[in-house]
Formats: sequence, C-alpha cells, structure tokens
Amino acid sequence: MKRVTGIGMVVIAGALVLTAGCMGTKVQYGDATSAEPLSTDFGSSDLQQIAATMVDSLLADPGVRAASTARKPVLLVDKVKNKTLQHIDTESLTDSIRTKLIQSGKFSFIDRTTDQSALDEFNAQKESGLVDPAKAVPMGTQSGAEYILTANLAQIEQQVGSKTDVYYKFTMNLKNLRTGILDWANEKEIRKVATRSWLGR
Amino acid sequence: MKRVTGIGMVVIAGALVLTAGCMGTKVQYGDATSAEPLSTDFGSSDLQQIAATMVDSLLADPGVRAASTARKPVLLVDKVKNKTLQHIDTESLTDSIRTKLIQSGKFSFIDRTTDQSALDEFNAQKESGLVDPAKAVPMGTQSGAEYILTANLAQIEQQVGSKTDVYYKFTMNLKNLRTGILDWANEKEIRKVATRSWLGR
Amino acid sequence: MHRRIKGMALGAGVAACLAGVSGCIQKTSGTEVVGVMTTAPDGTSELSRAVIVNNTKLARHIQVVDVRHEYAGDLLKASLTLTSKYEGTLQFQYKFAWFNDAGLEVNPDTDAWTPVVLHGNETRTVQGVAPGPEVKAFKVNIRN
Amino acid sequence: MHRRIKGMALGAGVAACLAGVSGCIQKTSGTEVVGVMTTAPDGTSELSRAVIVNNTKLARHIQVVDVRHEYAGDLLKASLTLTSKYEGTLQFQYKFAWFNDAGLEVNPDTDAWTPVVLHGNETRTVQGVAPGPEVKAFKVNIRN
Repeated sequence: MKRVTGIGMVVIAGALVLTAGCMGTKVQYGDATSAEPLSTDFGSSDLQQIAATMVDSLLADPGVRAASTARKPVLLVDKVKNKTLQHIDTESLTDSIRTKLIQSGKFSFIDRTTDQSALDEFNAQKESGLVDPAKAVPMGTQSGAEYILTANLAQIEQQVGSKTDVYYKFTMNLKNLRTGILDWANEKEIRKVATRSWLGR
Repeated sequence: MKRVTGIGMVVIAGALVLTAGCMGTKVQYGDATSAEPLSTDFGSSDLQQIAATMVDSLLADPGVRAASTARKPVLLVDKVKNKTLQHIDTESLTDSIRTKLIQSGKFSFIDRTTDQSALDEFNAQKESGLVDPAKAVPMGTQSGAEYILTANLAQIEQQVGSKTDVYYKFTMNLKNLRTGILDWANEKEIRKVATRSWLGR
Repeated sequence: MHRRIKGMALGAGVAACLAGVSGCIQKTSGTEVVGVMTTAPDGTSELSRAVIVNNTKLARHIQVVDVRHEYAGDLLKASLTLTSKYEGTLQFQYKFAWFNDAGLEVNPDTDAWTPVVLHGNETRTVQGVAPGPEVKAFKVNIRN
Repeated sequence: MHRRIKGMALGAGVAACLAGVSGCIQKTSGTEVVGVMTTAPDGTSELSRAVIVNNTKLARHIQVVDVRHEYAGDLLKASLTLTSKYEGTLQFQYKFAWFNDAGLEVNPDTDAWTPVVLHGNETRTVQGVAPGPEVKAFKVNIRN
C-alpha cells in the first residue's frame, strides 16, 4: 500500500515536470486584416470594414467627385459620437478613414487635434531666439476646413439564452460648412452573433 | 518496506540531479532584427516593421517627393499619442523613423527635445570667457520646422479562452505648417496572436 | 458501464479538441479573380478577367458568374457577382488588391478581408473602388 | 501493469519535451531573391533577377512568381509576388537588403525581418523601397 503511494508520488512529480515543460504559450504574427471575430465586441475587422465602406462610397460619389475635380476640398474629421456601451477608440476608426482618403489624393485634410504641437513650434520659432526670423514659417497662413465629416456609432444588443446578437451601425455625414447642407451620407451595418455551446466550438 | 522508500528517495534525488543538471541559463547574442515574437506585448519587431513601413511610404510618396526635389524640407517629429494600455517608448519608435529618413538624404530634421543643450552651449560660448568670440557660433540662425510628423498608436485586445489577440495600428501624418494640410498619411497594422496550450505546440 | 462510455466519449472529444488546437491542416485556400484593364491601339479599353480556382470544394459552393467595372471619375470601380450553389447559408470572406501599370500593388496590406453571408442559392454582388487613379488591375481573393 | 505503461508513456513524453527544449537542429534556411539593375550601352536599364533556393521544403510551399520594380523618383522600389502552393495558412518572414554600384550594402543591419501570413494558395506582393538613390541592386531573403 505504502509502496504504491510512493510510486504514485513519483508519477505525480513526473506529471508536474511534464506539465511545466510542455505547457506554453505560442505567439505568432497573424493576418492584420483577418475577418475571424473572437467576440461580439467591436474589433479590428469591424473597424476595417467600416473604414473601407466609407472611403469607397465617398470616393465614388458623383456629387463629392464634382466638388473635388477643380481643386481638393479641405476636410476636417469630427469626433465620432459613440453611442455603444463599449469603450471604442473611435479616433482610430476615423484615422483609418482619413488615411485612405488622403492616400487617394482627392481630399485635403486638416487636423485640429495636433494644433497644439503646431502652436508650440510656432512659439519656438518666434521666441526661443534660436531660429532665424527669415527662415521661420509665417503664422496665420493655414487653410480652414470647408467640410466636416461627422459620424455616429450605434449598437443594438440582444441576448436570448445562449445566443448573443450584436448589431452595429456606423453613420457618416459630410457637412458643407458654407451651406450647412449634408452633401454626402452613408452607413455601414455589421451583425455579430455569438452562440455559446457546451462542446467547445 | 524501508528499502522500497529508500529506492523511492534515490529516484527523487536522481530526478533532482537531472533537473539541476539541465537547468541553467545560456546567454547568447540574437538577431537584432528577428521577427519571432515572445509575447503579444509591443516588441522590437513591431517597432521595426512600423518604422520600415512609414519610411518606405514617405520616401515613395509622389507629393512628398515633389516637395523634396528642389530642396530638403525641414521636419519635426511630434510625440506619438500612445492610446494603448502598455507603457511603450514611442520616442524610440520615432527615433528609428527619423534616423532612416535622415539617412535617405531627402529630409532635414530639427529636434526640439535637445534645444536646452544647444542653449547651454550658446551660453557657454558667450559667457564662460573661454571661447574666442570670433570662433563662437552666432545664435538665432537656425531653421524652423516646415512640417510636423504626428502619430497615433492604437490597440485592440481581445481575449477568449486560451487565445489572446492583440491588434496594433500606428497612424502617421505629415502636417504642413504653412498650409495646415496633412500632405501625407499612412498606417501600419500588426496582429499578434498568443495561444496558450497544454501540449506545447 | 454507462459511466465508462461517457468517459470514452469525453476522451474522444478531448482528443479531437487537442487535434484541433495542435492543428491538422485547415484549408484556407479559395478562388482568385483577376481583372486587368487593357487599352487597345484604337484607344478603347476593356477588362480582361480570369478566375483561378484553388479550392474545388469552395468553388462548388460559390460561383463567380460576372465581373464588371465602371469608372467613378478616374477611379476604377470593380464589381463581382457571386452565386451560391448551396441550399444552406454560406459564410465566406473576400479581399481586394489593386495594381498599377507596372504591376506593383498600390497601398499593399491596407485592404481587409470582408465577411459576407450568402443565403441558399442567393446571388449577390461585392464591390470595390480603387484607392487611386493609377490603378490598372485588381485581384479579389475569396475564401471561407 | 496499466500503471507501468502509463509511467512509460509519461517518461517518453518528458524525453520528447526535453528534446524539444534543447532543440535538434531547426532549419532556418530559405529562398534568396537577387535583383540587379543593369544599364545597357544605349542607356536603357533593366532588372536582371535570380532566385536561389536553399530550402527545398520551403520552396515547395512558397514560390516567387514575379520580381518587379519601378522608380519612385530616384529611389528603386522592388516588388516580389509570392504564391503559396499550400492549402493551409503559411507563416514566413522576409528581409530586404540593398547594395550600391560597388556591391557594398547600403545601411547594413537596418532592414528587419518582416512577418507575412499567406492563406491557402494566396498570391501576395511584398514591397521595399531603397534607402537611397545610390542603390543598384537588392536581395530578399525569405524563410519561415
């Protein structure tokens, strides 16, 4: 009886060694553009889908195109109104949209979130005494926005039994500051369904 | 009975010796540019990938190229807005980008973070009495920045069961101080996936 | 007796799970659709297309019945008509890629996989707009 | 009896683990792609390319189907088209190196290995931009 216990302990010790040696975390680079959702939370693929839809629609819109043939209109991206219950980095979403629109070469963008850095540099050029006034960049020559891109992100979540159904809707508008008219609008809907099951997958 | 326990102890001692013999720390130099991630935290390879993408895009951009043919534009790198939950040395990231851009010979950079050292040296040249005034560097002849490179680093982390999925997005903009327009923008997305398992691989 | 069968079933389930984790090969191949704008000597341009099937199982379910294009201003707009040959609901994803005159990809790694749900025998179109006027060819990957 | 078999199985597992940790040789070789810009006497320049396979197993999975280039201003831009011959998802990494007229590497040790994920039978391009106008040749290493 006692002998068996001794062997049993050795076996347990061996099992522990095995576990410690074999357990591990494998880390890999994945496809950054992958569309395999892990949860119903707002994820990277949702961000990419929304950005792609908005950019494609804005680039292909005849009205917007007419305004951007003579010269590039100057746009400003407003904060997205996040009406979901999640903490979503909506700036990252509008960053993606803005980047793609700038890369298309059809729009000019200004960015008010980095105005403080610009002002700091203007001050350094004028007041530090280091910069040659002749080489300094003149202040007060920047462009102002003619259009504002505004957006809303809404969410409807329903949970019944083992099924969670989350619906996201992103609405974007292009507001003409001169006329106040919304010159363009589009929305992208996404549905994610999670089904809890007892067999792993 | 006693004999059996003795054998058991010998076995355990043997196991300990084996463990002690195999355990140990081997230190080696590795490949500094290696892309084998150890964890989903922001690592050296992520930094290198982001820097390479940004530099390649900036060097190849037709608009930026047009501005840099006549003479080198003067750039300033702004602080990166770190919106991840990690402590990331974003200055190290922008240092890499700036270094590669300076090496390309297409851009000039100023650095406001080391202005104090420059001011100290100017003061020493004027007031220490050690420096020949004829050999001193005149103050107030430096260049000011015409462009600011601003950047955001965002992160979306999702964890389900034994899988952790981390998505990073780095967005960079080139802001023209004279016009206020973002003359160039690009982003780099990185996904890292960690899978915890009981069987090692 | 019952208990043992349950145990065996559990064991088999665990084994299947482990195999899933450690990974037997999971097919991630699909169909590739290529469209190239070619300009004839008389100035007219037309789209030449090709469909490359790498996954016959997927191709039996999803068929690319049409590839069309138009110009939105100077931007190429591509449209694929997909038909499901399957009675149930199909889930798959597609991704666009855009190429310039020299055959180099424009803005690589920026287009993302987009999920699509096709109900039984449904026909749907998916569209993409070129990221710039220099685009002369596109490629769409479809996989499930 | 049963217990002994279990113990032996455990022992074998431990041995396998130790072997895995201490590492039998892991192949890190791969494919090398070389591109050299040559200028003909009449002033036209063209890219001559070579693919060197050092790892036949990797080369069976990943094929370099095209090497293209264009000039972004005075900077050489190189693009490789890679096709997966494998049905599952492949993970590999690549690294560019750039050489000047004299065959010396420009800014050595600054280009980093970049990871790429290729889904089944997918075709993708990877691009690199030369770090300076003096670059006349490039090399791309691919390994998994």
